[in-house]
Amino acid sequence: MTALLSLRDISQTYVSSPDLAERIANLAGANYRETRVRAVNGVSFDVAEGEVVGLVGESGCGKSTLGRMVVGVERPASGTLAWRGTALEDMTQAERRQWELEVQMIFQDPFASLNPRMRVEQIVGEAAVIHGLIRRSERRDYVADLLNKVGLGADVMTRYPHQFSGGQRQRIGIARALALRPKLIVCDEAISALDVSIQAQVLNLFEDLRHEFGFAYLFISHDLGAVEHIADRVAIMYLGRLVEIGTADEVFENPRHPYTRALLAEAPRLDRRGQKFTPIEGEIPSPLNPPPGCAFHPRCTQATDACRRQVPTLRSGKDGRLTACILEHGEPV
Amino acid sequence: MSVAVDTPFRRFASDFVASPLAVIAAVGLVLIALMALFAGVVAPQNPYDLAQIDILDGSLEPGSEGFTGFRYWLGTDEQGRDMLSAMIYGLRISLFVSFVAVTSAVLVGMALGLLAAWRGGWIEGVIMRTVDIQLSFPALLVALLLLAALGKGVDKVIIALILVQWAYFARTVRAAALVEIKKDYVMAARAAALPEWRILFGHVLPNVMPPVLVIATVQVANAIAIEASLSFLGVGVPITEPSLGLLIANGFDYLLSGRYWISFYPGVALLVTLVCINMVGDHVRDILNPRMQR
Amino acid sequence: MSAPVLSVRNLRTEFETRAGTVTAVDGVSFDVGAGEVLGVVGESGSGKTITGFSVLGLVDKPGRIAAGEVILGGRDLRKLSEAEMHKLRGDRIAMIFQDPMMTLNPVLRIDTQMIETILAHRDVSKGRAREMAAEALALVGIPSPVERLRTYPHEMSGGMRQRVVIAIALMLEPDLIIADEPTTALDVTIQSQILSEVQRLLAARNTALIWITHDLTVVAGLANRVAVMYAGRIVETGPVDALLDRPAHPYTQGLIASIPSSVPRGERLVPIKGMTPSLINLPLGCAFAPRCPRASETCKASRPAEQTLRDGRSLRCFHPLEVQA
Amino acid sequence: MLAYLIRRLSQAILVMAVMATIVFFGLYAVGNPVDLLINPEASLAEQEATIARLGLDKPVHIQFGYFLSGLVQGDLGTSFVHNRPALELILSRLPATLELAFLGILIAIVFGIPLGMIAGLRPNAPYSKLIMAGSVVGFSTPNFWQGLMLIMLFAVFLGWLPAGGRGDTVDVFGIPLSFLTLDGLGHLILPALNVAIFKMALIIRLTRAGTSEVALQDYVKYARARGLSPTRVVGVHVLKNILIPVVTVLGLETGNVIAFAVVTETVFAWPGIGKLLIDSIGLLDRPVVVAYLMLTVFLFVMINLIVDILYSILDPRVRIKGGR
Amino acid sequence: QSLTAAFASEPSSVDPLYHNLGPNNATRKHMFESLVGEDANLAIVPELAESWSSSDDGLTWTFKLRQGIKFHDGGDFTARDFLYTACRIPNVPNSPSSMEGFIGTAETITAPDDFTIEVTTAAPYPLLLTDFASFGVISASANGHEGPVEYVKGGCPGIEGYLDSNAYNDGSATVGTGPYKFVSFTPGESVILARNDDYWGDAPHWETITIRPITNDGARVAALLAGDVDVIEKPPVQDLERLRGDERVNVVQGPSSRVIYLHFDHEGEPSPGIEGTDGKNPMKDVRVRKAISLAINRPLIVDRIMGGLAVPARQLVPDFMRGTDPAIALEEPDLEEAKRLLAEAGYPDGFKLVIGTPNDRYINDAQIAQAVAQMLTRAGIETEVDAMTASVFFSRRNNYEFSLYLAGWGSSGAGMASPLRALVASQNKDKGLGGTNRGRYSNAELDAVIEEALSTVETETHDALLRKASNIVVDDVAILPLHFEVTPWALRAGLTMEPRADQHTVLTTVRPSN
Ligand SMILES: Nc1ncnc2c1ncn2[C@@H]1O[C@H](COP(=O)(O)OP(=O)(O)OP(=O)(O)O)[C@@H](O)[C@H]1O
Ligand SMILES: Nc1ncnc2c1ncn2[C@@H]1O[C@H](COP(=O)(O)OP(=O)(O)OP(=O)(O)O)[C@@H](O)[C@H]1O
Ligand SMILES: [Mg+2]
Ligand SMILES: [Mg+2]
Repeated sequence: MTALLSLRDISQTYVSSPDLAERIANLAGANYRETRVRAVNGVSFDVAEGEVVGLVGESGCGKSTLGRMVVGVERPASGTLAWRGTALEDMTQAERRQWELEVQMIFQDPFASLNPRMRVEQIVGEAAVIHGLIRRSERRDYVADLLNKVGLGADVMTRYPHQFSGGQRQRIGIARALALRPKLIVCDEAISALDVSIQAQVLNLFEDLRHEFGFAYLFISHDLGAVEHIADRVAIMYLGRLVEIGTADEVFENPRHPYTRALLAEAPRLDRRGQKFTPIEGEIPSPLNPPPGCAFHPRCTQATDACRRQVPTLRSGKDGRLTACILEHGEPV
Repeated sequence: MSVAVDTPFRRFASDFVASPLAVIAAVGLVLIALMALFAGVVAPQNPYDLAQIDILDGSLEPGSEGFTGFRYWLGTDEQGRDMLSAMIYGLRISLFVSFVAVTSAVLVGMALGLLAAWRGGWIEGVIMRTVDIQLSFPALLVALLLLAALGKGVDKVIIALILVQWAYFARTVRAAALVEIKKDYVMAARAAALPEWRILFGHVLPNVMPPVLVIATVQVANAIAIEASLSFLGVGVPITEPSLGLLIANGFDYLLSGRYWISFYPGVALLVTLVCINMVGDHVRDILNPRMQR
Repeated sequence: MSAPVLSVRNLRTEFETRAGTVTAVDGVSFDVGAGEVLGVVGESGSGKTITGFSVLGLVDKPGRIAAGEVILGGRDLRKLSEAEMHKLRGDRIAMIFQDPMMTLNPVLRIDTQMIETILAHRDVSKGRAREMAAEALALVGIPSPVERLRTYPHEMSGGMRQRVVIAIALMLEPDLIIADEPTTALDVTIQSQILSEVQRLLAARNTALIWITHDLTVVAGLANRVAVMYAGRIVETGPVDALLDRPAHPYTQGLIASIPSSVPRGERLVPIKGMTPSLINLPLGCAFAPRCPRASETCKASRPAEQTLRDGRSLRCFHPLEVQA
Repeated sequence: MLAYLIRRLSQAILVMAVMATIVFFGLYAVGNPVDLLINPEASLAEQEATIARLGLDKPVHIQFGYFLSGLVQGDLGTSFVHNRPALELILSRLPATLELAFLGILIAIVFGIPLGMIAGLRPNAPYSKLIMAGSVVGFSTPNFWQGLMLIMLFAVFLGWLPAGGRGDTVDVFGIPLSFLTLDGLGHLILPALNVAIFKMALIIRLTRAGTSEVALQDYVKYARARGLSPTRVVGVHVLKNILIPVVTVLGLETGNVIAFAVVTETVFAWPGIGKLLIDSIGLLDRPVVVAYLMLTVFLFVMINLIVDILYSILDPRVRIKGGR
Repeated sequence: QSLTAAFASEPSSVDPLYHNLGPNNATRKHMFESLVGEDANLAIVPELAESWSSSDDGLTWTFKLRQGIKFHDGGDFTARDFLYTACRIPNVPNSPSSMEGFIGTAETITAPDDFTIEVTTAAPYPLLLTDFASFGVISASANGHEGPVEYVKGGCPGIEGYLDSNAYNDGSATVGTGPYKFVSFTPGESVILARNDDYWGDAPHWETITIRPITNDGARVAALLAGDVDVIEKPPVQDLERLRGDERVNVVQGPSSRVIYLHFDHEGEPSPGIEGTDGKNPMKDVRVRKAISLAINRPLIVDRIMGGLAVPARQLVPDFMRGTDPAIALEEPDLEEAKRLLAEAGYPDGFKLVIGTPNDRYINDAQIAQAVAQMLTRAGIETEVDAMTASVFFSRRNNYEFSLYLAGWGSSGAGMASPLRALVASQNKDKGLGGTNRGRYSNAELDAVIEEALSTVETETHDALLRKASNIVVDDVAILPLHFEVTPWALRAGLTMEPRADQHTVLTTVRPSN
């Protein structure tokens, strides 16, 4: 079976080049340079139908950028993104449309992700009508049905977003995604802004929907607990690159990459009392000028000279585990 | 966070009525607008129909009776024109000029501002540079030069005001739209592959309207004031269609003469109108600013 | 345990709003001893922050502290004049705010903000104050503190800023620090960095700490005692192990059950049903009753009084879960 | 910074070019200055001679060509009316206007900011409402009306201050300034006040809005939580932050100050460039109008430059880079 | 003592020959004198010339100069200076409105001796004295010319270049013979003059005089009331009533030679702005013009619009000037007759008309036009007012864009001849006639009378011809005089001054009133 979504060597670079005035200034000896942010750098992985892939990483490491490319609001600068085996470039109009509709997104901020000037019915039903999934006259019932699925009564249809609590809003966002009958839902920090008890409700809802419709999720989060709970496979990102990917059991029980290990060691857990916190020193470097070699080496306690020189690639080790660490694989040849 | 069942409009309305002063101003404004709109019906005479006025009734004091038995409640000017009627018609012209100018400026500015925010690139560059240029130039001066070049006339004043004001709106709309466009609901709309025009006009536009409306109210007041100043400098509306501003400017010649009413009442009318507009605008701004809500 | 550094008794803070009176803090009592870390947990809007502000006497206009005592070192802070409170704030009690991006004044340099704090409370020279500031920065692990002093907040990362704020809090060696969700906006790795600094510094100084958060897992790792707040009231307090391992209040239990890591993978979480109530015109009885699986008619009719359990816990509930004493 | 300067300057040149062209042809379209300049009793032959003397008989594009070639050599033309180089004429009037504008702004700032802060810190107090009501009136009434009222009150009825004109001046580096003499200052006060009232109303409103917003910011509460005195909190933490919007708007408004000086100068017979402009427009003295414009654009750009620099000093988060 | 006066408009220069403009000429009169002067009623009086005579053929004029007059720089005034003045007049660099016309008729000007001047003209020219009264005499030495001067029409030999007005504005060449010496000129701000203690005539009263331009009417009055200035010109007529009642103020007023008139489009067909006549130009019909004249109630305009500060007019110059016919009486307004005449001319239902007027040039100009429009509308001619700023108005008028326009004419001492040749004589560039006849009126009979009058030096005959011409104008309703402005001045109480018919504010006449 071909994967639903497959990413091969996807990169995204944001370039801001100097404008005319700055170029003239350069002639006069100033130094305005092009800035390049490599937000995502050669990322490859697949998402199979019905699979939940968790994507974990620090702030600014490129998770959202990756998510935006997957849903198609941004084009990758290089690499191939294939949907149901067809690469983006080769898609026909219809296939492209299908991809656009079949991948939907749920956002972090439940306040900003709903148009404050639209009623729930329109928020949820608008796109389905426009794309001809339903007729305008069917919208009411269609939306009512969706709202029921996400655990809201149909009576909320005429309200505006501000009349809901955060958890309810997130459900509306989910209903909106469901309305296009997606196959893959990208959840970009979809539960981070919610209270614990509400988080649990929403997580449960994700699970339920997955069982009911067979969705696949790309579940972006920095909450390791939630990822561990919901994901089948987990991908760890660091400064634009994947550093480790594997099944949830593998990664959480037996992390290979030093970064993953540090993450897990430091995550507070309910069962760790009087924990002695010993942090990874330093902070994630700026993607504007990433360090040479392995991006993690400045914070890595085990870093060697090789780490400072060579960029490790994501490779599978003897036991088939995929990591990007020179310590794990030895220097590449 | 209350989950009361009400609409944004109802909330707005209830917030609005909480300030009695603003309500008074709003009511005053509505009355003024109605008076201006139905000037032909409300005003005792048509001061610009030369057949209706008589120079024999010139410069009468408020409350005096003309030789045809007509009573001039606010007196007459030297042409024998009923000041009350002149004021109402002047109000009409002032409001008409400012309203048409601001509405057009809003439309132009909004379209260009949205375009700039959405498209970016060189389109944004061109539009925003033009806005900068426009804004770095004082409104009054632009209007003054324009009118010197175009000559007098209500239509020309309107053109001058549009030219002077569109940039404010373009800038505001672009700034607001840039914020809105970054919000996730726009991303959601794009993820749902909605057509661009629909995102722009259905989603972004309604959300940039509130600041635009607030500025618009202030700009209406501003337009009235600019127009008055232009008339004072002698390049505003023609004397045959005097706005309130022109009435005041003309009447200033009479201030020291004891015939205060020729300038005084239009002045009061202008002041009341502008204060009402500004008060309503201020209050709306306060309500719409979530940070001002406690 | 020695005499508490801070003792709060029956604190009530209200906000007058157009919709009605919001009782954000409703009869809250707790103690914190020297060297003790009290974790205050609760959902959003449960009154954690306002409790902190009430202790500092920083409740602003539509709000007021309606009743209660805040006793610090034997003095009731509510009886002090505003001038006396100025002296106290930042000196005896320090507060760390939630959002490291918003806490420091963006247009003033770090040194300005640190030195003004010192000069407000200590009669020292400017030069000496600068030295003290640099020492404080070094203490929280900021490299090259003397240079860092000259930077503006925006030139620092979030974690760095939060450490500056912690340095300011520690600088004058207060008796009590109130930390209001200081790591919520930060990443796991930065969070653990900060938590480790805090742990290190507290151990050395014996300062009392109130750690406000909604994250039970952090409390588990850091606190000695926990207070669980719901709708402006403390529903359960107790030593951290007892409270987390054997929650007595159904709400505490609900919170714990909601945490994903508390349930084996693949099993459904057990969320608390319903939503946080509006604080306007709360029902007469237990505020949690509408969401509580164990609620009875009594719960709706009257408010449960505080009862003390044997293992150092106190509780407000008519139908507590079985607790092995 | 360099790129910023280049951007600003090229913008200025563009505006100057566009404005000069529009105004040149615009004034040409309005009419022939000779109709106004020449004595009506002059015969038709004399009228033609004058037209030829002033070079107005040539087709307009040729006149424009002359203008451009003069421009390249730094010559903005000679006033039809005054027979003086237009630029020189304007520069001789500029100090008066700048003096007026700056004193006006100064008054506006000195009174506006404290009043605005008072109103912002205690928005519901009666005196705050009074301040705001005053600012609405100051904001709403046309400038010329305010000027006339000032004259009526202070000059005519009270007789405290002169009604117009510029008093004694003292030359400082060859620039006549009037605020250095008592008489000069007396003459300056009313016009400056006239310029100031509107700005003051604006600043009050801005400051109030800024204050009530800044006062709610975390960092203000945090400053209080550190035990700083209220004077320090308000005088440093709040003030510095509200100055940012105030400076921004003032930057945008500097141009307007000079423009409103047109009105003020008319009302108070203040011998500044505004009066010169009005008179020149009335007489279609094209070289002066065009030169005035080019100079004011240049002036605005300079002032805005200063404001931008000020802004970046006040707000360290802003770096002079974009200038957009 | 010093005196401060506020002018309504500013001189563009203190160069007496640079710009033939009201404020310039008024300012000039303080510092520079003419060969002959004009008294307050514009009658010719001796000034630099003690006496003069003309030859019997009317072609030669001889002036005897007053002796012992000194320029401000101490130099003696002689005939040479007059010749130099005549030389410079056509050669003032960049002059926007030169004085050339005032010496244009002189063929030769010679100085037989230092105190005699002889002028010859090609044809007899009665207005020479008026022309010579219109410009001030400058000092040849102060202009950098030493030695004798020879006047040759079209270019004086031996004089290379002429100073431009800037040399006067900075004071270096501003050297006259008048009662006041130049001190400083700050454009937009002031002209300051100091008493000439060596003045040949009556010693002036004020030690220094400051002239300030205050263009805004209200501000000017306020400045007077506030005590900033001692004299203001052109106080707005609206305020006069109050000013008269104010004990701090003394108002003086005097008739002026300025007539406010309406001019018809005598040529355009169709004429702009006229509707309802099937393209005909009703203004060409004398009955229509007569009807318009009858419809306008001049006394009412004077009373209501001008606040009494005007004299209703039917002729083009006021009675106290040359060439008026006292027999021409003011006509009674008669609406019925006006309507009848209109009907007779074929417009029983009237027509639509636009009247053009400036709104910032003459006292209450736009208001007068509105009153006229009101009156015409009552007579059945539905009239609209198109008011505009002077710059636009004059351009449009000179393009013949109005079928009826309002304007004003300030006559020189020439009296009736002045408006006749400018306003109603057929346009004729070569003869210098009809320069301001923008109604394009053309009447051969009238032209003949005017030309004859203009070549008759003998006073009686000259005046008789003018009277005849005036009658033709009135009978044909060629142009419609409305009223003569009365010029008011307001002074600080305790001061008085002599009002002048040319409306010039000459401050030497200001004196304490007792
Ligand atoms: N449009 C853009 N232009 C320039 N740089 C960008 C843009 N979008 C993102 N970046 C940069 O790319 C990097 C990755 O950003 P991204 O938002 O994907 O991170 P993230 O992992 O989602 O972080 P967070 O957890 O904070 O949401 C960041 O350094 C960001 O500053
Ligand atoms: N100025 C105010 N006016 C009215 N109500 C207020 C005001 N400030 C706070 N409240 C109310 O007081 C209650 C407690 O607020 P508080 O900020 O203490 O909550 P919290 O527990 O800190 O929540 P969070 O986790 O979201 O920070 C909330 O319900 C809030 O709505
Ligand atoms: Mg993100
Ligand atoms: Mg909080």
